Formats: sequence, C-alpha cells, structure tokens
Amino acid sequence: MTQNYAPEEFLINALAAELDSVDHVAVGALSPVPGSAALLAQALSDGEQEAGQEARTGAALSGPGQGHKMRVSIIHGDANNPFTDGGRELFDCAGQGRIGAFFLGGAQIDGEANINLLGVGPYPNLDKRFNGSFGSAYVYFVIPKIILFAPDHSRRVLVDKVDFISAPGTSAPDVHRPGGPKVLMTGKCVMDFDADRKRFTLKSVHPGVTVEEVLDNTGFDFDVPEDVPETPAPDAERLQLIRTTVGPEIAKTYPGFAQQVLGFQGG
Amino acid sequence: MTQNYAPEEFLINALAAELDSVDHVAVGALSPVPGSAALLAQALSDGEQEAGQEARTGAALSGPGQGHKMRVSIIHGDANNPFTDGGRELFDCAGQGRIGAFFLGGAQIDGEANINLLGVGPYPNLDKRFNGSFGSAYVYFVIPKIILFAPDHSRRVLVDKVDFISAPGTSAPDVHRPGGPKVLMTGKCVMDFDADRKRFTLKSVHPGVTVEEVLDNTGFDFDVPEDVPETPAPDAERLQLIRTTVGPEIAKTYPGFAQQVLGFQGG
Amino acid sequence: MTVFEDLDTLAGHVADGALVALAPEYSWVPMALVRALIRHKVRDLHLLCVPIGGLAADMMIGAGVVGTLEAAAVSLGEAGPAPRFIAAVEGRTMTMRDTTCPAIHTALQASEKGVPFMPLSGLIGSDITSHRDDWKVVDDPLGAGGGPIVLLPAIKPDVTLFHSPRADRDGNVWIGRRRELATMAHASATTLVTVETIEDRDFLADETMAAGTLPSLYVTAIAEVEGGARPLGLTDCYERDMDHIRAYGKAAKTEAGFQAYLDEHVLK
Amino acid sequence: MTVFEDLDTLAGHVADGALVALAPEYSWVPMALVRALIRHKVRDLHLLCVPIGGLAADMMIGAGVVGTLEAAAVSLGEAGPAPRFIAAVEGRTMTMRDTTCPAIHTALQASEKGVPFMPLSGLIGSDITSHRDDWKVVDDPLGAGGGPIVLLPAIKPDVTLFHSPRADRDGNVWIGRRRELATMAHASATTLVTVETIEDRDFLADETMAAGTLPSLYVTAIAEVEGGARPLGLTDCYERDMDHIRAYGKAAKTEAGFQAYLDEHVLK
Repeated sequence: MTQNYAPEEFLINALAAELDSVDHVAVGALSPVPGSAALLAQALSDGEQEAGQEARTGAALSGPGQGHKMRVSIIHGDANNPFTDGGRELFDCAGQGRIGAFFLGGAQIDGEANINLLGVGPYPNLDKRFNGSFGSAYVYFVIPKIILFAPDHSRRVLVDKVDFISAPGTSAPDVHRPGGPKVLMTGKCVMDFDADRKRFTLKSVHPGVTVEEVLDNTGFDFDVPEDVPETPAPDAERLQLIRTTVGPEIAKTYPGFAQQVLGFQGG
Repeated sequence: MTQNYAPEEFLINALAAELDSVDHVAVGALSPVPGSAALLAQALSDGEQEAGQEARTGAALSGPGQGHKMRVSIIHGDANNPFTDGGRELFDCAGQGRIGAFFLGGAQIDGEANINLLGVGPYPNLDKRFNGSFGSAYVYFVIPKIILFAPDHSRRVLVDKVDFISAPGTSAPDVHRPGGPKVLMTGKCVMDFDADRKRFTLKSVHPGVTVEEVLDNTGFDFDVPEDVPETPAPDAERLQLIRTTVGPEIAKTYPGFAQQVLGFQGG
Repeated sequence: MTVFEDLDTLAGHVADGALVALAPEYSWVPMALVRALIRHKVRDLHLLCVPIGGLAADMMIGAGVVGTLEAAAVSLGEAGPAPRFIAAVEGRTMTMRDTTCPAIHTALQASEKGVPFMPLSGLIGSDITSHRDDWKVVDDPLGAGGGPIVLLPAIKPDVTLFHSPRADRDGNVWIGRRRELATMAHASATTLVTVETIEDRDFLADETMAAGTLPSLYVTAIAEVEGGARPLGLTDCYERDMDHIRAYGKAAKTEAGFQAYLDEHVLK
Repeated sequence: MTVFEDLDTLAGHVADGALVALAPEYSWVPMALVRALIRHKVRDLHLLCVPIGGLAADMMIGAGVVGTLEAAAVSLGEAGPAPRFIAAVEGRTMTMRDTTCPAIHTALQASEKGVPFMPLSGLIGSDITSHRDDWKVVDDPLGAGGGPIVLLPAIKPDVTLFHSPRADRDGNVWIGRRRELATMAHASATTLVTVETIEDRDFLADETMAAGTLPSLYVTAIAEVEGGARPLGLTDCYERDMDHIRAYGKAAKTEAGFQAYLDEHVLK
C-alpha cells in the first residue's frame, strides 16, 4: 500500500484523535510525536471553536491563552512551556487535577497496564538497565487520561508480566487514584484499557495490519471484539495541518524532528 | 536623672547587646525598635570585623552580603528584605535553622514564658481581643534565641498565667524544639529565661529602676540574684552610631519612627 | 482559559458561602474588588487571610460579608487595631478560626501538591492547636523516633483574589516576589485578578519576566482596574495612603462611623 | 556570608562521601565544576539528581566519583542512553537508589520546611516504593478515611551545585524560573554556584530581577566561570553542543573510549 504520509504522521493523527475534548494536555521530555499530536489536537479544537462561535471582538485582548480552546504544555520546551515554578510544577499541577491527559511510554507494558521503564531482569540485579522510571509512579495515578505510547509493537515490549513495575496499571479501591491508563497506541493498533477488568480491548488496527498480526506480536491476552475497524489515516487536509501548523510549532522544541519527519524547514 | 537619649534609644542599645555573636537576625512586622537594635548590632559587628581583619583587597567583589558580618533581615521591609520566595520563606528559613534570633512581643507574658498575643478572657469568649498570634506558635519553637520585648512593664502584661497560650515557653523533651525564649527585655529590666527550670532570673535593671519596682510591677515570680547590675546605657559613640548609621537604614522601612525618635530627616 | 472582564462581572464569580483566600495585607490587595463584593452584598464568606488580615478584611467583616474568618492576625498595621474585626470577635457575630502564619502557608501548599495534609513543626502546646479540631497531633508517623508532630489538613480555597501591577495579553499575571500568590492560585479552584494594566506582550517569552509570572493556566478571569489596590499600596506603583487608613481606623471604631465610611467610599 | 572564589577552591568544598544535589539536566548544569571535581578525585559521593541525571552524572559515575546514585532516570536525552550509568548499574559497581521525579522534589521541600517527612500521592504498588525501605506507606494519619499514602523522609543535601548566567556583587544569584534551584539551596547545608559573570549591581533592589533571584543568604560560595555549563546549554546564553554530547555518548560506550574522553576534555 502506498502512503502519502510518514508513519509518524499517521501516529500523530491517531494520537490526536484520543485527545478530543481534553482541556489541558501535557507532554513530557523527548516526546516529539506525542507533542505533535497534542498540537494537532489543539489546532483541530481551535478550528471547531472558530466555526462554532460568533465573530470575535476586541481581538488582541478578548481572551488570554491566545484563545486556544485546548491548552498544550510541553515540559522543558522552548515554546508552549507555561511553567514558572520549577521542576515540581508539572507534578503539582497534575496533583491539582489541572492536567487532563499525558503520554507515557514503556520499555515493557503488560496486560494489566503495568509499565516498566527501568530494566529487564530481577531487580536490583538487572540484566539490562533502561533510563529509569521518571515521574511515571506519580503521574500514572493523578492524570485522568494516560495514553500509553509504544511504537515498537512486539512481544519484547508488550509482555505477559513486566519485570519491574515502574507504575502499576491499577490500584486497590482505597488508594486515591483519579487517573490512570485509558488507551494504548502502538505501531500496529489502538487498544482501550478497562481498569475494573484490568484488561485491554483491541479498538482498531492500523491500515495494512491484521488482528492476527496484533495477536502474534502481543505477549499478553486482550479482548478482540467481533468487528475491529481500521484506525483512521490522516486525510490531505489533516496532513496539511500537521505540516504547516504543527510543524513550525513543534520545531521550536524539536527542530530535527520537524525537519526530518514533517519536512519543516527553517523557523 | 537627666538623659541625653530617648527611651527607645536606650532599648535599641540594650537589645543590640543581646544580639552579640548572632549570625542572622530576622525582624518581624511593626518592629521599629527591634529592627533598629538589629541594625545597631550589625554595625557594631562590622566595626569589630574591620578592626580585626587585614586591609581588604578587591573591595567591591571581595565578599557578597555587602561584607556585613551579621545579616539582618527585615520582613516586608523596603530595605534589608532578602526574601524572594513569598510569605512562607521567613518560616521555612527559620525551620532550616538559618535564623539565629528573632523578637516576639506579648500582650501577656507569664513566668513560664508562655506568651499571649490573642486576647483576654476565656477563649473563645474573649473579653478583649488583640490582633492575633501571627507566626509565634511556630517561630518560638525553631529560632534558637527568641528575645521577648515588652516595653510596658506592668502587671497587666507580665502576668502569673496567660489567658491564652499563643505559644508556650517550654515543651516536653520529646517535642522537636531547637528554639525558644532566652531573654525578656522590658521598659524596666532585662531577665534571662531558663527553660529547664521554666523560670526567669533578673539580669539587670535599667538606670533609675529598683529591684523593688520590678518586683512590684511583675505578676509572676522570678529569681533575683544577690547583685543586680544596671543595664548599660548608650554612650556618646553608640548614640552617634544609632543616629547616623542606624537612622538612615531603618528610615527606609519606618520613616516616621526614624524621624520622630532618632531625629533622622530626609532620605 | 482566562477571560478578561469588567470589575462587576469579576466580583460576580464569588458565590455566597465561598472559601475566599485574600492576598497578604502588606500589598497587592484587590481593594476595588473588595468594595465591589461589599456592593454586591455577598454573604457568609469563609475568608482566609494569607496569613494576616487588614483593611480589606476589616471592611468585609464590618459590611457583613464574612461568616467565618480564618487568620493568624488582623490589624491595620501602623494605623492600629482593626476595629470591625475586634467588634465582631468580642460581639461573637462571626466565627473566628484562629491560626498561625506558617500553618496557612503549609495548608495551601498541601492543596498545591494535591495531598490531604502536611506536617508542620512547632504548634504543640499552643492553645491555637488545642482549639483546632481539624489539626491532629500524631506521634512521628515515620516511626523514626521524631516525636510528636502536627498534621494540618489541606486548605482548598474556592476563590483566590489579588491585585497586580500587570497582566499580559494571554492572561499571564506578574506576581514578582509575592510568590504566596502563586501558591494561593495553585491551591484554588478559581483565581480572580485585578490589574493596573493589561500589556500587549507575552511575559513568558521573556525569561526575566517569566520568573515572576503566574501563568494564565491558573487565572480564571482578569479585570483591568487602575488604582485597584488603593488606598493600600502596590509595589513600584503607588504608596499606601496612611492618612486614609488612619481615618478609617478612627471612623470604624463605631458602627455608625463605619457605615458613614462605607457610604462615602464604597457604596456611593 | 557568601564568598567569591576560583573554581578549584569552590570544588574543594565538596568532601568525599558528601550528599550532593545536582541541577536538573536540561540546563544550568555546572559542567566546569563537575570536571573540577573529577580532577580533584573526589570519591564516594551520594549524588542526587534533581530529578534526572545526564552528561554530568554519567561522567562522574564513569570517573569513579559516585558511590551511590539517587535519580528518577539518567539519560543523555536525544543523544541516547547514559553509557557509564548503565555500565555501573549492570556491573553493580555503584549503589543505585531508584526514585521518581516528584519524590525528589517533595523530599527536598520537606528539608526546605524543616519537617522530617512529607506525604505524596501515587507511588503505591510501584516496585520503586517496595524497594525503598526509607519510604513508608501509612493509613491516612489524619484518620479521615483518606486511604493509604506514602510518606517520604526529608532529603537534606550536604551540597547543592549549579551554574547560572549571573550573580550580583552581594552574592545574590539569578535563577529565573528554575525555582527547583531555590528549593535545592534552601534544603542544603552548602550551596556552590558557578556563574557566567558577576555584575556590579544589586538584584534585590530591582523588583523584576528580585523575582528570579536566589538571595545570598543561601549561597555559600561563587566562582565566575565563563561557559561553565558547556557543552550543555544555558538559557539565553548558549545552546548545548549536540555534536559534542553525541560524540561523548558514542565514546563512553567503552571504558577505554570514556578514558580517552576524560583525558582529552577533563584531565588535560
């Protein structure tokens, strides 16, 4: 199948769809694709807003936050970084319930949505060490919509049981937990997570991917509904938005990515 | 007895003597006399430093903090206010052990050094309400040298038992308490406080005041040693320092006080 | 998203019975907004002074706006005691929750961090503590032999109110070194700000300005009100009017004198 | 009182075995000071990354400076994994205390406030928590039915290290919106700062500058070191040198390559 978009552009579009109706999306370090997805969702939300509202008056000062309907905060970003209270502010802000969605990765993710960012092997005697757990052990609890992002869909990443729980997918009922995993986006499919059942359900497969291929490459059990639709690919208008609106904005934080993947030059 | 100084100047001098060898003195709101005392102690400490050290080289950048040996922080002051972390910083700074001395007043002070800044009568049904306890319930515990300052030496202020304990003079041994009251300065005398014995001892009486007068005007029991010296009055050199060095500095925060009491004009 | 409104619309966000946190007394107090709340006849507020009340608190108490007051102290500063506060406490016409400065800062920090409580040193043996049934003295819960310590439950204001010299076009507000204003806004559900002026620039694009800026993320609505802190002062903008405050302190010693002040300076 | 020193004297304040807090990796990292510590052969540090380590931590680990590392993660960012860190953990040549970003911020805030612990949400059920015997999961000690919560003991660093664009003649240091640097300094016994330049002015006399200033009260000593964060970046001063960092990441994959890097860039 011939595509007129890069795999990253497909994922940016698919991730953005999961951010519909979120007020405030925060994006962590080293996350060009999630960051672009958030900026795309913002641009789409602005478009809806403009279509649905009266002509604005007193433009420049009519509404702060640049009039964006959705707020996007890119941590440590050279743009779209609203934080002025030091490294703790992202976490405090999340604890206050002011962040609606956030992305987490996982070197390992298991069927109960436990994530491992730390290493492989019997802790502390690891066979393979990764970077570490970052803030996952906290944000996974307090941000309502955590989107797990694992572009490498393989049995190496999607395992039956993680070797180390950086952050658990679910908690006992008496644990204060307003947040948690809702969606898993991989390079092959989208899955929804149900915390009560501690189980993923296949939501859609990406163009050219079969359910069998997903099953073959996933190390944990999950539910497969009768009909599995295809994850929508970005249309021409959407690609235009990614390249002309998102590109220049994400270039302020990830110039290399913007140039190599989205074809954005200069800035 | 004819004096060539104001009563406030006497107290500024006497309070400054109690600040000898303190690294960092903080002064709260509405405290022109303690503030002036702290600035005098700083000036005296600078004088000793200069007398005792080699000629300085590379003056401007040889030592930050203006080369003052003693640091004086005047809370909310328009000068000598080093705080940049909001209202909590004074208290955090004290909790870190970075403040050596602080002044507290008391509408009532009793013989166990309990202080009452809140009101007279059976709480909460007070007969007479005062401003409130401010930060006393905390700073009294964490700042090593609290100097109680009660210019009105009377049985109305120095009572047998306070009606309300804004902050207790002593604590049980298991309570974390690196700080507490060390000295009581009144308009008539100086007393030392011994936390182990929960008791004040008369240290000196101000010029023209007798021990009997102190006993008559104090509502609590205290120890009186065989010999009670006179509290030193400021000599000409010290008065000069108060009026020419302290005056302009305290005028930045208390212009009316500097003008009316210390005779400092302008600035 | 922050919105720009006029003063009366801004005041309309404060509902009867709300827990309202007010900027510290020595500066940045939104006096024009306080006067608007009095005109709007807002009632039964739980007013939290951070941590000390002054002219604003005294006026709101006198005008019957405050049902419960939580403060470490209330005073007019060099202008003496706060007369309506003292009358309300001595006359038992208002519920008084006595506290101490760092306890207010700490309880707001607990909400800022989204935790149910925070520990604070000191306080043990104070009658403040023995009368606060929401505070709890526990043995060191770490079990490390640290002795007893006080746990303060989080205070989560419904509304924070303050005045600032300036906001930018995006609703970011300059707070300078008054960082308690950030803690208050972080801890609160709603933050209402009056400013001297709204500038057509982006404070966050300038690292020097950004350091003293409360991001619009925490700002619900802003009204441009020149002189909005008068007769109190505002850093680098204007000094407080001590004559006015002293005259208030004198007038407000009686109910009639206070009403006359209200009629002349607030209601007309 | 803060003193002004040269870089080597500054490095001399860091004793073997000290608990050292290091500025966050994305900027303001005192690389020249880190290189000086390596040259001074400081040993057995307990290095606390606030909260993430990078080039500085990796170099210190590789050079044998670090006995214990406490960090939420270590990485060279876009230049990939931190090779000496990974070799030390996998080779068990260093004690690793795994943690999570907000736990480090919170434990420093506990020291800032002078309390023995602070609570933090989340963490329960993470293997980080189950392996930290200094963290304690307790039932809501308020007894308000809040459920279990984790208490983190205060972390009190012996020394905090960072680099800044500027200090003033009084030893006040510009930190801008990098406010974790204030928390670190507040929490630490000693704070050592390198700066691009010492300016002959008083930051605290200017309310705009004051908002982003760490007062000299918390600053032990300062050394003027131009380019002191290179090859990392410094806000509004210079960008990080990605080619250099990538070359380091490649060289440090082997012990020999790392030694060659040290010989060329640190020891010579």
